[in-house]
Amino acid sequence: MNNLLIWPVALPLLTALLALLWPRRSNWIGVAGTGLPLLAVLLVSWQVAASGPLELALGGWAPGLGIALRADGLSVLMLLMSALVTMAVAVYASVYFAHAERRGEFWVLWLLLITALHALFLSGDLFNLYVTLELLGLTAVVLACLGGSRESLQAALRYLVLGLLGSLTFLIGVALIYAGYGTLDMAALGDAIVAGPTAWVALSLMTGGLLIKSALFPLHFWLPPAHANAPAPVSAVLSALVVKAALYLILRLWLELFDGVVTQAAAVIVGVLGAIAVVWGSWAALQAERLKLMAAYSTVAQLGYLFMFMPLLAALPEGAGRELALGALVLLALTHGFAKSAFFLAAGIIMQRAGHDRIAELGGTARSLPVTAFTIALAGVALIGLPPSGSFLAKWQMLSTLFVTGQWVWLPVIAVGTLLAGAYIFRLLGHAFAPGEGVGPSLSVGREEIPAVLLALIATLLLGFWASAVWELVPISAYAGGGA
Amino acid sequence: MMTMSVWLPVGILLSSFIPGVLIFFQPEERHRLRTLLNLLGALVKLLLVGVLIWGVFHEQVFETRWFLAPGLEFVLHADALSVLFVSLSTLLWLVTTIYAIGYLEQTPHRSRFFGFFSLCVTATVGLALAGNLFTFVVFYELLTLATYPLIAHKGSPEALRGARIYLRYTLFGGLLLMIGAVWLHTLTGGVEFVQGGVLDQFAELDRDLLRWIFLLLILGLGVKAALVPLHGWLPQAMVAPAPVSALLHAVAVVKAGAFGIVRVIYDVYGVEFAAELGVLSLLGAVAAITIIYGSVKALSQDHLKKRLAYSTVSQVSYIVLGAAILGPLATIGGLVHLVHQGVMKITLFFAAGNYAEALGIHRVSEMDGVGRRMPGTSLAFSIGALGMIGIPPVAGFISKWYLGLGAVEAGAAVWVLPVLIASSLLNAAYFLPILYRAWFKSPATPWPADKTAGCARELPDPLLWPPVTTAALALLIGLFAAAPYSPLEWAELIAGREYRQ
Amino acid sequence: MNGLILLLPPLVPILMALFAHRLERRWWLFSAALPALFIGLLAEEGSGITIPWVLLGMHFALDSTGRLFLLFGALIWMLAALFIPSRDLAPGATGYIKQTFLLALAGNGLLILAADMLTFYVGFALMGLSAYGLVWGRSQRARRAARVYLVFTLVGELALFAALLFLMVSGGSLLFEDLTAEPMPAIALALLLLGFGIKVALPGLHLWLPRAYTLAPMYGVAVLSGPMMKAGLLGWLRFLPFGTPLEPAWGNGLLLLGVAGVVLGMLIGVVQRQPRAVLAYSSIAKMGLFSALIGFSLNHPQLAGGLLPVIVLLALHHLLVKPMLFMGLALWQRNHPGFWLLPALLLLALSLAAFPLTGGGAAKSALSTALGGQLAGLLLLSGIAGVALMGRFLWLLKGRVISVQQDPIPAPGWLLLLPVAVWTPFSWQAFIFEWKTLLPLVAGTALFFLGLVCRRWLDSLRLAMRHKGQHLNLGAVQIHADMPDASSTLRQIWLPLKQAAQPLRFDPASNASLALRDPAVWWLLLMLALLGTLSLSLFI
Amino acid sequence: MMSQSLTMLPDLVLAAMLIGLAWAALSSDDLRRGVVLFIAFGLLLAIVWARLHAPDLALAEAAIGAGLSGALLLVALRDEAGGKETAGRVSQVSRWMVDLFALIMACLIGWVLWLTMYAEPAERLAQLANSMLEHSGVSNPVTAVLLNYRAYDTLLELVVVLTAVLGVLVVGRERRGYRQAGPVFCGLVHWLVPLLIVTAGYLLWVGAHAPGGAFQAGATLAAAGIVLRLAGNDAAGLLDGMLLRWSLVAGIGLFLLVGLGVTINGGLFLQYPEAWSGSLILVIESAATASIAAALVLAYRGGRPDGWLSVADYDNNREVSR
Amino acid sequence: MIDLLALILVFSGIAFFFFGAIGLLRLPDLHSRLHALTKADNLGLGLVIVGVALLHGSPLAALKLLLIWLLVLLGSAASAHLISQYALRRRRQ
Amino acid sequence: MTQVLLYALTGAVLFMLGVRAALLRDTVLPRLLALNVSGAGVFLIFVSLAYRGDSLPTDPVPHALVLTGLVVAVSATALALALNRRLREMDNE
Repeated sequence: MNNLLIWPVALPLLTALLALLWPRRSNWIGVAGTGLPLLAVLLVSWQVAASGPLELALGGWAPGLGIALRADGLSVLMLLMSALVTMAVAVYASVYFAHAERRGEFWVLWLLLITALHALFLSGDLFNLYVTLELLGLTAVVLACLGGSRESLQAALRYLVLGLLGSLTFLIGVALIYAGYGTLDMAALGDAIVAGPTAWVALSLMTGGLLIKSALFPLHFWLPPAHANAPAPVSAVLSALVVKAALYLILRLWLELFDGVVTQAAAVIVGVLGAIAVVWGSWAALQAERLKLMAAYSTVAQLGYLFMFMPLLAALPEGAGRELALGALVLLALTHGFAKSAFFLAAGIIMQRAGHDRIAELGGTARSLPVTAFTIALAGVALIGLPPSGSFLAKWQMLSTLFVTGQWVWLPVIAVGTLLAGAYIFRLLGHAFAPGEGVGPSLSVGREEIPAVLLALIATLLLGFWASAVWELVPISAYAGGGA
Repeated sequence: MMTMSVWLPVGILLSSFIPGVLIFFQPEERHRLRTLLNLLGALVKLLLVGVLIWGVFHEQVFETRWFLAPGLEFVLHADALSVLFVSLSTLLWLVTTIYAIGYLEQTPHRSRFFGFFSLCVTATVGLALAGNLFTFVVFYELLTLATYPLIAHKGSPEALRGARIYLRYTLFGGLLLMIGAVWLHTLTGGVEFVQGGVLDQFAELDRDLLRWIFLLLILGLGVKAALVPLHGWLPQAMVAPAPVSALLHAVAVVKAGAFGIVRVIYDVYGVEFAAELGVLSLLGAVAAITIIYGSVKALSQDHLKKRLAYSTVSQVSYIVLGAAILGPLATIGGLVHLVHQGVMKITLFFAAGNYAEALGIHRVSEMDGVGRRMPGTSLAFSIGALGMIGIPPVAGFISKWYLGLGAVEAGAAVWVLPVLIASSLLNAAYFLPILYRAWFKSPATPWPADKTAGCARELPDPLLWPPVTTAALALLIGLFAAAPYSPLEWAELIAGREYRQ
Repeated sequence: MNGLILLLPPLVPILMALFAHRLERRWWLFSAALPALFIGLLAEEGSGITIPWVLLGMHFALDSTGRLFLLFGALIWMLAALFIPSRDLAPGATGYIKQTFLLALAGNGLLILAADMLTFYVGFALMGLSAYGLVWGRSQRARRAARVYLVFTLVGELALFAALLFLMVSGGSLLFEDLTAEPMPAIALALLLLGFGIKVALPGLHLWLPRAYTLAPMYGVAVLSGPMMKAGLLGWLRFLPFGTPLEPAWGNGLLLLGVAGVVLGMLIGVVQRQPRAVLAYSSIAKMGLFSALIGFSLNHPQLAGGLLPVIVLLALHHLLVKPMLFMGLALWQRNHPGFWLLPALLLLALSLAAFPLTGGGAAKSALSTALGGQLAGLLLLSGIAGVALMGRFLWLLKGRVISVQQDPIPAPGWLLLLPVAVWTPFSWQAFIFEWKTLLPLVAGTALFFLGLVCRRWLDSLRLAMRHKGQHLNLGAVQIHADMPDASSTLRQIWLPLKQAAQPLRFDPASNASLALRDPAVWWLLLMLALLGTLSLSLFI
Repeated sequence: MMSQSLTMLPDLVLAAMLIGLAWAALSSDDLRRGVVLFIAFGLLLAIVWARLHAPDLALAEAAIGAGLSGALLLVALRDEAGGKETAGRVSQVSRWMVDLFALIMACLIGWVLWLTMYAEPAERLAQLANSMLEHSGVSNPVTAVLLNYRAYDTLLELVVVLTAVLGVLVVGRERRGYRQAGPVFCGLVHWLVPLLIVTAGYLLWVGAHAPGGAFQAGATLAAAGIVLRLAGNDAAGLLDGMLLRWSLVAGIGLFLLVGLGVTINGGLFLQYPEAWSGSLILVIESAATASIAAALVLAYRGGRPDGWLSVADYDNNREVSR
Repeated sequence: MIDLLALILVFSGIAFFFFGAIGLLRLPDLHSRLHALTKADNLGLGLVIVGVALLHGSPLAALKLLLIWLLVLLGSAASAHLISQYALRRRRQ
Repeated sequence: MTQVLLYALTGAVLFMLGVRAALLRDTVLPRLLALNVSGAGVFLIFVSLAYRGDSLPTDPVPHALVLTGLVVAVSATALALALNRRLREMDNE
């Protein structure tokens, strides 16, 4: 029964191989290969929700010597997000790439990306995390350069190099951890790690590496070009999932492994960077002239929010208050994941129909592509943090935590960020609603529009109304530092 | 019975939400189906609200709870105050829908329009039924979202500009409201709307803190209620189509702000506690300034809808003023004005829309002699205008009467009465010339765009009857103010419950 | 059942007003007042009805005062209806004479029958505002007069409204019968004086009157000078606390104002060159007398019981005679007045001037009896004023204006009402002759002839008042309009303020300010400000 | 004391040389020089691995770290020659900042290392790994770790390789091949390639109990391919079409299938039955060797070979055949 | 004894390497450098290998070492050939 | 044990050297070199962790980790080089 945990990883991997072998059938294999892990993830989630965290000691070796896969609330939520988003994007991509030359490779890489994501979310071993991180980075890079344009290649290369730097930095942290504590198993580490130079240096190194990957403010510069120039389905998962993977790791490290090591000052530093990212990213998004670039900058800003949680979390003692904040953080990340992927998919539709994505020339879009415009609006709602989206709840709880911890400083940042987000989203909508010749004669609902709108609906409605599940799941932790 | 009490609030929400969503996906040509959906939704809602009124009157509890997040519950709860607002919006929604169907005939994007229209009403009803501050904030923001496309509906640069300004204000306001709400929420661990307020039970809370929160909440709500430094969006938003303006000014947006202020004062802070904090006098002063300022501004507007918009700025603050004066009578005045202003203002906007639609008249200076040409519309307009001035027996008089009584009772007559009187005079000063032009002047030149020439009647039915109906309503609820189930009686009921403690 | 009848006088005209565009014959308007007449004649006194669910609860009752007002008012209304020119009744006529006439009638009936303050107020407002359409005329000046009238009326309404608020809060009830239970708040008293003072044209608040009376159509002036003006008086009678002792300042103030009104009306009236203007100032003078009497009664509760009925009767007399004079003037001014008209007018004038053997004379003697010898000087003054003004009026009849009136004016109706007007309501006392009543007459006549002799000098006086190019014409109606530069001074302060308050361009075409450009309104505002500070200081 | 410092001497020299070479390779403005120095650095590193009792690593480093990377970098130099070199200028301040940062971080890491290795060394997994060796099916502890204890890592690592190769394939067309080599080189190749293949097989086989294993074997095989290509064989000994695909997939596929297959009996993922583990590992390793070799050669070839058809090509073929 | 011999062999091999390296650095042109290098390498390596084989003592190991030497010989010969050919071609162009 | 520490420290130095160069250089190839040097530094640390003196068997786990890391690094390098090549081609077109 425990082998359940391997399926979210094994299934996409298997199907990836199949897709590699039968490129002609890759469309079908790709969609199926995305759907099957979704089922597995659902099963896992159900199990976790019903009976607590799951653990799979691979090869039957005790964790430590061997590698353990673990699923707890946090990873299940991440898995759910990734499985759902990839499912929707896969359906979309089966239309988007219907006639692309390299769709065979796309599907293989796509499935490998899913493998990497799921492996990362399930991994319970620090070094294995490094491997999954690398795998994720490489698949993402390759997918990002599928577009084939010069910009996309350049961006992908930069992404790759920085990703390598990031994972190396992570790896040296892992080395120090192994040096200090003699194990790589995260559960064991969660118990073992105590505050001290080893923990501090290792944590800062690992965090530094992950911050590059998650594009926190001064390290964000690779993100906008990479996300903006990739093909739409790829941009969607890059913005929605890939950066979140690094964030997920940071959360794991900070809150569960290095709980008690993290100092308030460090958290504040990260928070400040997050705050700058919020303001700067939103501002840049407001200035952006292209739709996808705007979305990419918006990702920078949204990630900033997530990092602003750090000082709050650090200031809270373990317990309900912290779980509340953590749940809010996760909810915000989830909402952003769904919303941003929907946004990118919609942008892709517009780009395919119009041949460009210059915001100023989008007049008439709302008329010719009503569903897509609707998707953008819904996703925008979630990005701004308006109800009934999940991000509204998350921001509410964030503010609440802010008041509880007395960290008023962040208040103006949230306010400014929200307003700026409103500004850029509605600037876009304003252009879309404006009269114009539109982007094409099509008035019908395309098959690729449905996944986009579904994603947006998940972000705005599902996560808004069933957000309590997040708070139910988050305290289920497989690691000592968690809600034990 | 138990289930009905849970499902009724949800049903009221859904009765406009579902048609709204369905309409979105209707092709533009399916005119009949859309109309059917619209009217069906409105009628079902009316029916449900009828049941609700009956139930609340007999002190039944209607409540729906949905757990959203730790400490956050989505609560729909019907108390007398909700019922007042719900019934207003439901009734006027029906009328406005009919009007909009007539008004938007042969224009593009009707599906989108009616979709958002229904969502707008859903949000408003949700606001009315919100059972705690959190739910209120949710619907408050939703309302912003649902109205934005309506204001921008025409897609012209002015419309987009108006919508942008609207958003700028309301998002900012929503944010402030949210910050205040979260703060309060954090301090008290959940703010349910309870008649008489909840905050006086938290004796240990810092008074200054509560004052700041009050300021935040009022700033947030004041944007929609168009209190004076925050009113800038309202005159800009008049570029929207007439049914939207009607909805905006009479039912949805502006009212949402005013309703929120009432909620905060009565059901969150508790009016006595708020008075103890000393925040009410400040609010009253702001309301007074707004009343005068709006009227003075309205004087100099030649654009009819702009004049009406400034008039709204002024009139809505009556509600705030009523809420800010301690005492049941002022409360009654403010609350009843919530309804009265809605009915009267919607009449005015319908009429303004009719003038623009039939004759292309947008300015006051073009209205010479229009009364003879469009007697029904003009009569409705006149009744609305007279009501705004406070001429008995139109509804506005009742509001002013109770406001004045409340002011005298609370010993605030020194500043409230001059404000009321000055405002009435100013109202007269900007409304009566319109009536004068309409009725007593003869048309000098041909009207800018005369579409009704050669028509058998002055206007098609869906355009003519809504203003006439609402005008009649304005007259009737004023004339039969003391009758059972009248808005006044509800307001008295509410005030009675608020001050029971 | 009995009480329900009381609803007819207001209801019937309102219902007719709804269908007024169909009523093309003036008999309809004529018959609109029939219910009032009917109630006034036949209804049982003391009958009443309460309708709790209308407005805030409406109470109707018929007392003797009300019955008289209703009855005689109805007569005037009916007669005035006959004076409406038929072109104003035609379907496409400009203005809304029929509707406003009917609504004003309804309001009048409503306020007379009201048993509570709110109902009274509603009727008062309905009547006052509707009358705008009656004052409104075709000339520019008439429209302006109508505007000024409207502003004053609105101010009056609002003052009354505010007064009601205070009364409601202090007394807890709006019924007239509960009124005397508590001492009236000073501010309410001040507001009542102001509110009704505008209607009865207290000096300072009378500015709307001369214009309206000289420029409005005749039927309008008729009802305005008769039933409507007396409604203000009725308001005082109903509202003011005659039974309870009060600060003497109130009564004295009102008394002084009234005296001022008499003097002012007389002095300005006699130098007018239009008969209508003379009649207007005569009204001011007459109402000054009433005001003074009310003030006196306020200060003398013990006399009030006897005095008030007399005041009512006097008022009724004036209610009848003044409209009759106006309408007679209209008859006189048409193309071919009958030979009988001059004596008829003379008779009316004599009655108004309280000549013995007329209703006026009888009333005055009844008054002096009720006063018990007090205020003899005032009575004398009033008598002199009456005689002087009536003399001037009759004198001015010689230069008659030829109007373009083509309608057959219902002279028979007028004639029919003439005796009623001259001798009612004192017909049984009218023929008692007392010499002392002749004293004012003699003095008045003397004054009148003095005026005739000195009229050149009066003319030069008028010229002397001319300065700075402004027609500060003592004799002209405008005299009050251009009060010495106060308005322009005010305006100079106000304009920058206004501009500061309005960053937007002021659109001159919009004609937004109702009558703000009218100096009379500025005068009113000044008065209001004074009164406001006064009442505020009292209130605080 | 003396002897200790004497035994330290070679280590000191090695360390100094490592740092010196790295510094020289990184600070050189001439790319070719940098690459060559880097290869030298890699070889030196291999010696260090040997010095640190890590023969598996030494082999791998020599084959992969220095050998393959070096070959890749050297080939890349060819591309670099034509490109525009846009060396951006880094301001002096930021240079100092970076230097300072690097110094501080190096000190911190060094401090921690000193603490953990010298001041308070921790008990790590060595004991456990070695004690479990008998259950792992192999006697080379490194192989045991790689293919049994942490086989999952290795599986994913293979996936990484596959991904990288796919990336290389996606990005562009293959690099031009070389001219047919002269007789001397051809003669060498004739000897060398079979030898390399045999060596690879040996390394694979020996991996179970001695240094060696799939990676080393794969790298050796790949080296054979590279040699072939240098000699003018464009395909570098690789198969075409479906077979190439199969060979890329084989390693991972077999690994995965074995991993999943053992769960049928109720075992955990990758939990080999103890009796079978040796042979299973060998099977997996063989397949992995093939895959690794194919992947590495493909990476060296640097692009999509002609035989690697895209889906569009298939579509076109189908259309043509109709 | 054998150890001593082996050591001598190894050290002389190292000396060859050393001189080869000096030659590589000091000699003027490519061909002479190649000459110095290959000679030094092959011989040096051979000596070292013989020494090591003696040290190790087992014939199997000696065989392996011999194989290595042969391979290196082969490789260096071929590569020296290739390099010089390349250089010649360059010069001709 | 000092010897191990020496190598570990060398690894740290190498790592930071690589990072420094990666940050300062802005063309792809030098950066890749720098990253590879960094990686070598990390591996050196790992391997020195594994070494437990001549008497005890080494810790195989870090060895395996380094082996994995090595392959990953090569893969990434190959990919980066391929991308770089494609970019160069585009430059030349």
